[in-house]
Amino acid sequence: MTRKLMKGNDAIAEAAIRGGCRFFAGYPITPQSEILEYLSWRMPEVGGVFIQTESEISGISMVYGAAATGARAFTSSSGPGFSLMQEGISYIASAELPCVIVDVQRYGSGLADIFTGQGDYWQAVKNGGHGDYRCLVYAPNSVQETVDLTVSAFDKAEEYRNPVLILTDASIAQMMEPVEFPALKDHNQDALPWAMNGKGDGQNKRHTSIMYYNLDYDNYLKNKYDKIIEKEQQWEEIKTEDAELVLVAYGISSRICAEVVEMARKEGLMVGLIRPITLYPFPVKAFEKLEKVKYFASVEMSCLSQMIEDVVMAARCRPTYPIRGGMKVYEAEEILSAVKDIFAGNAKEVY
Amino acid sequence: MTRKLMKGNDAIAEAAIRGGCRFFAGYPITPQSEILEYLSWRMPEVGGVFIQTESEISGISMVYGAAATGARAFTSSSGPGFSLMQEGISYIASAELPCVIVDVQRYGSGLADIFTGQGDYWQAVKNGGHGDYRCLVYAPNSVQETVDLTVSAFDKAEEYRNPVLILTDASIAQMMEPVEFPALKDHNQDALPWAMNGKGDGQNKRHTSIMYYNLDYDNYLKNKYDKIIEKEQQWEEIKTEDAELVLVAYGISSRICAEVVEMARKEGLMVGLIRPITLYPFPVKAFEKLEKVKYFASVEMSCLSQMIEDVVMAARCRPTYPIRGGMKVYEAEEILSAVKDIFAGNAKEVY
Amino acid sequence: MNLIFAGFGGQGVLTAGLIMAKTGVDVGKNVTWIPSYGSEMRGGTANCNVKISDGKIASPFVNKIDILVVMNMPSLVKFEKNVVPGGIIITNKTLIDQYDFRKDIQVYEVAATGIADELNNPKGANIVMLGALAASGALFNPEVTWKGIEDFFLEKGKNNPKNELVFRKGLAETRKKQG
Amino acid sequence: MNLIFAGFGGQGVLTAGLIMAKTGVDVGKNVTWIPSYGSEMRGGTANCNVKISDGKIASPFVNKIDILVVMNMPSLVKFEKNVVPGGIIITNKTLIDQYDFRKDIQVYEVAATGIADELNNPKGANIVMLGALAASGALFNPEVTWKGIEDFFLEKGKNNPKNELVFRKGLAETRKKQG
Amino acid sequence: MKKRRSKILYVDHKFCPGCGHGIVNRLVAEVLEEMNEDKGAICAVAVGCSSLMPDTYGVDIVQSQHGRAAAVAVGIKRCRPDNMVFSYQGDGDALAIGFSETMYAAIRNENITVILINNNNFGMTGGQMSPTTLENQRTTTSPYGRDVSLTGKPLDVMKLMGTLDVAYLARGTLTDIKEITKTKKYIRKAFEAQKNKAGYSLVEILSPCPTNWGMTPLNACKHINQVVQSVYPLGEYQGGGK
Amino acid sequence: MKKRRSKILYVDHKFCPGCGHGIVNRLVAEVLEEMNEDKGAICAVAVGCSSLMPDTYGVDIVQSQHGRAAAVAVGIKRCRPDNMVFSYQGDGDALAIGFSETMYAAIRNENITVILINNNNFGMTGGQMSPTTLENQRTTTSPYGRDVSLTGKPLDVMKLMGTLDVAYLARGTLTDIKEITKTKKYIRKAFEAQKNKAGYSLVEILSPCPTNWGMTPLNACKHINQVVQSVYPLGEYQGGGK
Amino acid sequence: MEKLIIHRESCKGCQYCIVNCPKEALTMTGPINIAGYMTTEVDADKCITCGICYNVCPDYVYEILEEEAKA
Amino acid sequence: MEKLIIHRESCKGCQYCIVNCPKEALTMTGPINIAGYMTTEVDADKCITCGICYNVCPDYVYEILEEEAKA
Ligand SMILES: Cc1ncc(C[n+]2csc(CCOP(=O)(O)OP(=O)(O)O)c2C)c(N)n1
Ligand SMILES: Cc1ncc(C[n+]2csc(CCOP(=O)(O)OP(=O)(O)O)c2C)c(N)n1
Ligand code: SF4
Ligand code: SF4
Ligand code: SF4
Ligand code: SF4
Ligand code: SF4
Ligand code: SF4
Ligand SMILES: [Mg+2]
Ligand SMILES: [Mg+2]
Repeated sequence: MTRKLMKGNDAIAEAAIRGGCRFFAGYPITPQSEILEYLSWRMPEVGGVFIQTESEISGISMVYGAAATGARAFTSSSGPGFSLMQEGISYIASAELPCVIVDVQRYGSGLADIFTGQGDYWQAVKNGGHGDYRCLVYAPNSVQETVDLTVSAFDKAEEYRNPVLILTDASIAQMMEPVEFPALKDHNQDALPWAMNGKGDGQNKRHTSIMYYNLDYDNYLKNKYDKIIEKEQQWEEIKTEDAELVLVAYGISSRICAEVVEMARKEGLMVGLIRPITLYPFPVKAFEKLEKVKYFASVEMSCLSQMIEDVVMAARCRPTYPIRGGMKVYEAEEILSAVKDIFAGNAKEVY
Repeated sequence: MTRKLMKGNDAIAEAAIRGGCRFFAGYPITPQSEILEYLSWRMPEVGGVFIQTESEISGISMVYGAAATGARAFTSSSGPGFSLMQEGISYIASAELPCVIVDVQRYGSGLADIFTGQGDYWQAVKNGGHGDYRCLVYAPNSVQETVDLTVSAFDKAEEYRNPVLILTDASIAQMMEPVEFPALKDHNQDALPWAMNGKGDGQNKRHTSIMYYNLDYDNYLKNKYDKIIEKEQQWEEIKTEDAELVLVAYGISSRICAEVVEMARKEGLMVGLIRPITLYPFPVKAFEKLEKVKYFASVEMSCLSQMIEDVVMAARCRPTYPIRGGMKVYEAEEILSAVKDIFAGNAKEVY
Repeated sequence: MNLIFAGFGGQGVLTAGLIMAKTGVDVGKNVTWIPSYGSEMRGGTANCNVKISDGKIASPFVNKIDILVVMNMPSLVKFEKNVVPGGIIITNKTLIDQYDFRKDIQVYEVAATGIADELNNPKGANIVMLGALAASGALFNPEVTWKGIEDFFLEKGKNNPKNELVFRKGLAETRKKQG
Repeated sequence: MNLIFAGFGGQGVLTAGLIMAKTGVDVGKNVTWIPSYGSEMRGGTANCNVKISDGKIASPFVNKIDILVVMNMPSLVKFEKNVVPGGIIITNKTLIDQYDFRKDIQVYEVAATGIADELNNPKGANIVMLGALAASGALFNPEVTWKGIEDFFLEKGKNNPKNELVFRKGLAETRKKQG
Repeated sequence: MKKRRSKILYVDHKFCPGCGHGIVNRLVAEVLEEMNEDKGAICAVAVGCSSLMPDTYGVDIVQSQHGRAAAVAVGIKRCRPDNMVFSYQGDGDALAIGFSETMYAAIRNENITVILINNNNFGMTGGQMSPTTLENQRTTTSPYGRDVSLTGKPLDVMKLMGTLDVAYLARGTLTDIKEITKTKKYIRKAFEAQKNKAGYSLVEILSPCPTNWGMTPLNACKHINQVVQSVYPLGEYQGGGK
Repeated sequence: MKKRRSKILYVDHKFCPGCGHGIVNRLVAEVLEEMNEDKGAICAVAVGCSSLMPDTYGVDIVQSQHGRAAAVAVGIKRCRPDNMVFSYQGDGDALAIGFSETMYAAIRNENITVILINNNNFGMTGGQMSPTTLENQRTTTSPYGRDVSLTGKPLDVMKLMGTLDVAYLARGTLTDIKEITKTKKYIRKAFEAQKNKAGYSLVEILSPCPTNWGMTPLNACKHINQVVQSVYPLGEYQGGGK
Repeated sequence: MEKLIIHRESCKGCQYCIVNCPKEALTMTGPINIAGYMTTEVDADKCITCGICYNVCPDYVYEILEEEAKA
Repeated sequence: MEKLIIHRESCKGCQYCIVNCPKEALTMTGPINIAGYMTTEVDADKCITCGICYNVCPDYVYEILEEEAKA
């Protein structure tokens, strides 16, 4: 198979097609518009449906409808548009329907700016919508992983009948790397027992909050997500075996941190890296064997730090330091110097 | 002053008026529609503006515009509508404008049901909108406190130039208790230096994400919220001095827990209660002096538990047990029996 | 004092509870009133929980009922078991005729719907019930109770002289039975 | 090998970087390409970071530049300081005339804009730069470089014979100067 | 004329006495059965009193978010082009919060059918003002009567959509057997438009809401005939043909 | 005729060469100054190329969420009834995501002025299809030309709003001095309607977007004259008077 | 044989059938049902099984068993 | 005295002024500005200070110092 140099966004779009997705409805927003632009010609090519909707709300609503028919349905946005979808996501989750949603994070709140950021962590991981639900959240850190996780996202969404989010960032989405794609997969909506196609000669089907029909709703939901927590944690670890300080970072930050680990090791500092690949469920298992680690640091492109709370809990309240990025991509040297401050006991802030 | 028997929702509406609010724009949804119904006659009476908007999005947008002029602006909703406002809240926060937003929680995700619930905790406390911002979040547990916190919300919103949320629930909002109101307050928008009224003979004003103009944005924001964390924590504590197990609960749950504490004490169980009044900032200070407490339990009407993570961190990872409510309001006896399980070492789940 | 007022949707049980709660406030008590609030907006049964106390009230929800004011059969079936031993039930005899009440509670039966219809005040059945409640002496005496009712409707601008009629009748009928 | 391609918006620096990245893939290297992405969508300067390596590439961002391909003055000023000692700069002499370069780096100057205009291929200035880059021998040899360019445009269906002209000219002019 | 309850109406509904929803439920069910489309029908139901339907209405049914039923229906139809797909919505749902989704399905002339129950208020939430509330009508949020100088004039969706290229538009009511019969014909034509792949069809139905109008069912019908119809004239507005 | 740059235009803007936004910025500035309303003016600016304005346009200005500028303007106006309040929006902002907010400000006949720059695409995000994109027009999301059978016909806001009771509606363009002069007159009339508390006014301006149309500025103007105008006819649509 | 069945348990007493019956065959004189509503009664002699009551009833109370009698 | 000032640093070379000038007084012959755009030049003899160039320029390049010359 030949490797093709491709942008993260284009790779997401192609991977969705390969993963059997034949329905996209969404609205342009930088830095994810290439997903729409790509699918605007690619979907018709494979006989799928591409709709540029009048808004993100309409997009997530169409995805809801499409998902009800068993189609592998897909939409994407960035922060502001992702916010507008939260009600819809809550509905889809409550109706136990599968779908895949990409949030290409940009920096800041409100209008925000289009450069890379990681400030939508809570919105994705602590459900930005109302009520009790969770979404499986993938955080790729390369274009190839973006492809692999996108394909997996459609499978997992269907397996758990739950929305799956891909929380990426402007850097991973705009950068190009060589990638390989799996073969084109066809998807048979009619093989799914819950997929709507009219009642035919049987009982009619209903898609609404399962709360209305599931008498043991509370426990059912708890068990469902406990299973996901048990089975779906994914992470990468770099030099954690003998580390005294473990950095925790995902997405673009994790690539810079990988560089930091190398630099630190060269200077004799025992630094390692845990890179969550799933943000929900957070890979707490990765932390279980790290009994001897003294310090943790959460490295996020967020000025207020969000993931750090999950790190603190996973680290069972050992000292955990925020290393914040913000208006620009931080350089490895900056992080290294923050690391040295921690070793030297000079880091001011700790959880 | 005479005490008036009043519904939580009506009390919120009247308290807003007393607190100087003269602008409401919002959309009906059970169990908060009484707020609109009350203000539909009360606002005109005091010369204020009441707009029933075509949607929650329009409502929060009008609030944004009104806030820009220095008006004390207000909207309210319940879960699904609150989800739709997240983008707008993120904008208002990023532009550093004050406003007050009430979320009367109902139970469940998606369409949800109209009985009481506490599943919007994360959405309120871990910002359901995109990007880095926080909202001061009040959680009243009586109609009188609803009044007091509503009035305070308008003051604090203006003080910090930040949205303030009142996270209440269907029970506190639908129940009646006697209340007293403070005197009617007038509010002078023109006294606020940032309030828009046309540029006049000076420099024009801009309200947009402060990121664009604040060169030290990241630190500025960090400091702003650190100050709120330092100054604004509020809580109530009941019999915590000698407690071995401390329940943590807010809103309607906290009232039931207060009963549980009494029942437990009668049986000789050393149980106490911390009731967060502010959910953001979470009252970690309340936990600082509780060095001797062995167990904590987070009591929430949420089947997946949300606040518990804040409790775990505040308790520095001491054993913390979820006590979940769900499709119905739990009875004091049920909680008491869960408490006994914890003491007996029979509680299955622990953080 | 923990009360539940229960009945069909249109029978005015929420109002009856509210009037007693207001009366409680008027006499300087702490009070909570909370409606039952389910997913079905229309039809079905309705009820409210009322607590009236000298001390601070923790939970507004009533689990152990001191006084149950009940206007239809389904509600009686639902709530009777939660009445404390020695507690009180006021029932609407028009709709709850033959019923085998628990022996450890005190029951006051009044033909509320019938009396209200008779006196041409069909919406006043709940007031008849309050007459019976007053007669029982379990909460407020008749004067206080009536003043509460009167004030409630005056405040609403809905003064209906027939209310006193049905109240007095409820009171009298119940007293008569007590003998 | 860490490269930055920088210049004005319309000068094709993103494409030049992309072609080299693609060529890197073709010869079996690991590659990353990432555009600079700021808040100003229009006008201003543009650049991309390219890494080409045999090993795994961690961060796609280039801090220490091995090769800087720069087509206007502001970009040169911005990036020169980040070039490693012994590193290479390819500049567009048409727009960057007198400049006092650092002494510890190797500079190849080519009048890219001028040559492209001259040869009636005004959009080809970036290809001239790639000719100069090939001449420097710092990345790919001329054959590989040209094949990369040719394949890139063939794939896009935008085959322009003038591209070879400007490429060869850029190559030749640069070699000439090296003497 | 033998008549028995459609199988789609498999459980008693929970609408109030005299509510028009019950009649429209039946009309749609009968049209689907008569067209032999009941087995393939899929409904995107709104939030409003219509959200009582998933418990009682026997076709495949998706509970949409408030206001988004038309967009949900579009998502369904695009994936199931051969099934009859319709949304069933109230005036608040379709014309207040869902205005954009409603209009855009029409703008794109999506091949779906919209059944719009216009009862001039938000029924489900207790009778608040809706975009179609009449001038001076009292509701729980217009306690002194709707002041159109502040809240806008009653919204006429026929007028607005009449400017678009859609397949079929009609407005009916339910106030007596004659009107019910006409309304059923409109609904039939709307579904036929969809079957013929002619594009978007919408039937608006002026529907009594005795509960929130504070009227008996019979008076509610009188009110429609005497007042509501003059603001919202009945008839076919597009695609009526002969 | 002495002419010098309005003080409102206090810094050079960042629009592309030949972009109509620059001209409209000036027209609005001049109208406000000529009416002596510049000191009290407040603008709710959209997300789109217009969001470059807060850096360069010297009136009080609020950066609205994408699509919500009209609602933001309403919030402002209701609290500052004596100030001139306007929204400044692109076609995508006002007619795609913001369709509902745009229409509802008109439905309520809110006393604001809407300046709508229609360049037939989403300019800011790189030239995607918008609701006003012409049939067969190529954009980055309609690479083979807009297929109206799937995406709907180009949206004509004059037609839609023409069915409502609003104070003033007009459509102008910028393709030469004559049209610019007319457009300025429309803008003036719109603000005058607001000043007279007559209610809602909207001026739509067909505006060249050379960058995303892939044309020189002069060709972009020709394209408007030869093609765009035939789909979106110019003139006053409501409240024109004599 | 019966020509019309009244499923009284579904009736909500709205009286639409009463006013629409062309033969005045219906009256509000049936027993009160479990939901507490007054219900209807048919005068079978007057009824022509025209089906109008079926068609106007919001609660699907009527079932018509015969073809319409020709007038 | 000058009658028209060209603020060339703001010009983006769109040529609207060129085609709209009624007197063909403008040409695209000014120096290239710092942003890299071609700019315009006025033939003061032809110019009647009608202000049209001012009115069509999207970038506020022109300043007119005199009243329009009567034709
Ligand atoms: C996002 C959101 N906002 C508000 C509501 C509350 N709500 C439920 S139904 C409804 C209005 C129903 O009115 P209409 O659509 O006219 O239907 P009807 O009940 O009158 O048939 C409202 C406002 C909601 N469920 N979700
Ligand atoms: C909620 C949300 N969705 C999408 C975007 C991305 N976005 C920014 S501007 C824009 C469209 C701009 O088009 P238009 O309104 O026509 O203005 P123009 O740039 O063409 O002047 C879009 C889709 C956003 N900022 N926010
Ligand atoms: S509230 Fe109105 S619309 Fe809703 S069920 Fe009752 S009568 Fe029908
Ligand atoms: S993209 Fe188009 S609308 Fe935006 S500034 Fe450039 S020319 Fe103007
Ligand atoms: S079938 Fe016709 S005649 Fe018989 S009861 Fe019904 S409406 Fe009357
Ligand atoms: S129409 Fe139906 S519900 Fe109404 S009274 Fe007649 S039988 Fe009963
Ligand atoms: S003022 Fe008039 S005549 Fe003079 S250059 Fe400008 S357009 Fe031409
Ligand atoms: S119109 Fe203005 S920007 Fe365009 S060429 Fe003339 S002076 Fe330059
Ligand atoms: Mg309605
Ligand atoms: Mg546009």
